[in-house]
Amino acid sequence: MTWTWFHRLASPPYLYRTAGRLTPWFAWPAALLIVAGLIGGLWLAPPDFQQGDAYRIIYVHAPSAWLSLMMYGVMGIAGGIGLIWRMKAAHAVAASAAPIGASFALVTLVTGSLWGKPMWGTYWAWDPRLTSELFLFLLYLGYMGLRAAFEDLQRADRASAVLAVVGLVDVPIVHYSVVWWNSLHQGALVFTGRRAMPPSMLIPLMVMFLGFTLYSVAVLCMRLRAEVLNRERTARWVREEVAA
Amino acid sequence: MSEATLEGEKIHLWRGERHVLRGVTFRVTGGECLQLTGPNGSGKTSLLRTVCGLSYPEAGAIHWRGKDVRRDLPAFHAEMAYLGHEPPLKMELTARENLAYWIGVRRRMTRAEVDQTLERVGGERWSDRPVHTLSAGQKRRVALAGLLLMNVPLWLLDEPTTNLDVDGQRLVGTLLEEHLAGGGLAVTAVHHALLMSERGLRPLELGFA
Amino acid sequence: MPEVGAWSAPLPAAAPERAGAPSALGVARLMLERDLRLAFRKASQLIQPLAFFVIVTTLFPLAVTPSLAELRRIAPGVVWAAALLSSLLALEFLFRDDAQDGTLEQFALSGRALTGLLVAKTAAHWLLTGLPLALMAPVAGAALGVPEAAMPGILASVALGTVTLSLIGAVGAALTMGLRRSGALLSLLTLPLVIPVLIFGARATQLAIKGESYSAPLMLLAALAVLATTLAPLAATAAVRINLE
Amino acid sequence: MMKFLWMGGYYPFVWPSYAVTFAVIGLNIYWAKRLLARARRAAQRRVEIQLEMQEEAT
Repeated sequence: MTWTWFHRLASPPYLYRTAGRLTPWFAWPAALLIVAGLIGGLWLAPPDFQQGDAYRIIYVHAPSAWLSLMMYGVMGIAGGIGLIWRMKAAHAVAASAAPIGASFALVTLVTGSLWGKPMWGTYWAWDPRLTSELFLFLLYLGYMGLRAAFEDLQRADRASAVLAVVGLVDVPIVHYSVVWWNSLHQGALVFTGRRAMPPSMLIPLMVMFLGFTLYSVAVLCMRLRAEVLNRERTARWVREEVAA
Repeated sequence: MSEATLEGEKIHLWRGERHVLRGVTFRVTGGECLQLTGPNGSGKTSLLRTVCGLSYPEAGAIHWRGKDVRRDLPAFHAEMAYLGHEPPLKMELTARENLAYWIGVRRRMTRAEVDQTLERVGGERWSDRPVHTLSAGQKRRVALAGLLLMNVPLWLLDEPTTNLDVDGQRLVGTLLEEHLAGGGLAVTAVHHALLMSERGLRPLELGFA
Repeated sequence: MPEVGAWSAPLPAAAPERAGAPSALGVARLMLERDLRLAFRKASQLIQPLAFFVIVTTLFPLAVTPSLAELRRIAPGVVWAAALLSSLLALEFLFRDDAQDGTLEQFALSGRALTGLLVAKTAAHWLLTGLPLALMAPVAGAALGVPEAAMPGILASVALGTVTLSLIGAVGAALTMGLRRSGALLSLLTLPLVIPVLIFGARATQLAIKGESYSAPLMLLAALAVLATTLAPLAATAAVRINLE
Repeated sequence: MMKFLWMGGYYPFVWPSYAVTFAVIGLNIYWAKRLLARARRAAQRRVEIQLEMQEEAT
């Protein structure tokens, strides 16, 4: 196994150009998949026999929740790599991932409570998954707040990376403690979606998951390019890049 | 190779968008004092902080006794003393208590040793007063006592004479001379010339970044 | 004057415990003693978290109801939320003062393991806030109609829970030690991370009040404390080094 | 079509959910594009300033 790709990714101009070249390869399939998932989820999939058409919120709610988690993972792992190998490119990845993840954590909360209203009769019912999502959102806010509080970029990178790594260890603990807490206070307000889904419902969901994932990579690539450009303003390759 | 030498090799340091240290190279051996000169903002403090391992240079390395200090920072730290702009003292504690904790984590000291050192820096009368009641010059003298008590070969001093009267400045000069005469090394950042003999002094002028 | 002259002789290679150097345990004890002594010289900072805890817990009878039966029901939440906030209050100063006057830098450059020094400082923080809070919690509980039989449970759970709070809080304090107004940010960083402590701690308190066995949540609190003890000091060390850079 | 929009009576919950999600999807693209454009402009301005300084020097 060669590590050259790893070292090459650490080089800002290579990263900038690769991210630029990859963006359309993620963006267009993502657009197609999301449109297909929309048609499948809103039109082709039959209504749920318990929840009626309200369950269709899952096609945006669940992929958003997945993105918010995935982006946290990207942030934590990139932060860890940046701390251990002092790799600046990794910090740029972490910095780019945070706002994307935070925005989808917020989407998850909003769509979750919009789903909750018809199901539970209330917008907020301390469902364990939504509750942990709320803490995930707060962690994102803390991460971005910490990053913004430093004037020195290097210090911001490294300090927020420590927080991201600590969060990476803590998020599962928070989640399971919330689940445990919820099981004690029997509200019976858990989502009723633990039954096996029929393929007509499941396939659009899978398509949406894939579409959202590719989309997030595309947006990450775009943000990453901006981040790299801002960090490397004085470098010669940037001069050549913008002059061209 | 174990001779007491300190070498800096093409040290580059960036602070944000500023390229503060541009390939600084130096070498000091026992009995020598490297004097860093240059205008404000030329990187004297940055260089001292990089040498003692607080700042991480983008490129270049620091060698102590021929080995890269990054390979074993604790061992390097055990042999060096760094004094920054401000004396590192707790205001609520007395001079004696400050030394007991500050130096105490490094080595055990006898009471006589501490007394002797405090006397050396002219602090026998106020060593049991809380530091916040001391003048700036007296605080600086407590820091000098700490420097002596660390009993290490390498001194890194950032403006060691700040706030000191002429007597105090002479004291710093004498202490440095003795340190060098005993085979010690020093790197000092200075604005005003130190009151000491020129023997062993090696200037290093840092330019503007 | 210390005798000089033989500096060029090689020292025993990289031994942190050289001749004349105190042991690692001795260093930790020295650090603990220093922080305790400093705290007692600044008594107001010592009393503040405790006074805050008392005020917050007395707000509830005034705001909700003076009925002890009803207060007993919300007592676990009140005690734990108040303990969490009081513990946070003192955190801001855990590293800040030492960072500002340069003493932390000297400890980081002392050649001794910084992690050990930070653990000692965190232990001092727990002794100065966690332990007093644990002792005060049963008193506050009594004012909230908690039966006497529940007192050992409350004491044990708060004592154990605040260990984790101090350790995770130390990471947050180390991350924000160089920032000017960090109080709100520190809470935002720390609170989401310590949710499990709140959940298990409140559960133990609740079971104790009901007179049931609270050993399960207490075990979970202990597990959290063990995990935090092994991991948090490493993160705090990294954070301190970053902020000293 | 009306039946589709009606969503079995759940239209006040389903459509806002989709609206919020796709608004954020769009906003993320917009923000990223704006960020990149700004970064490029800032870099270009630097190049221009440098060129001017070179011209003045000669």
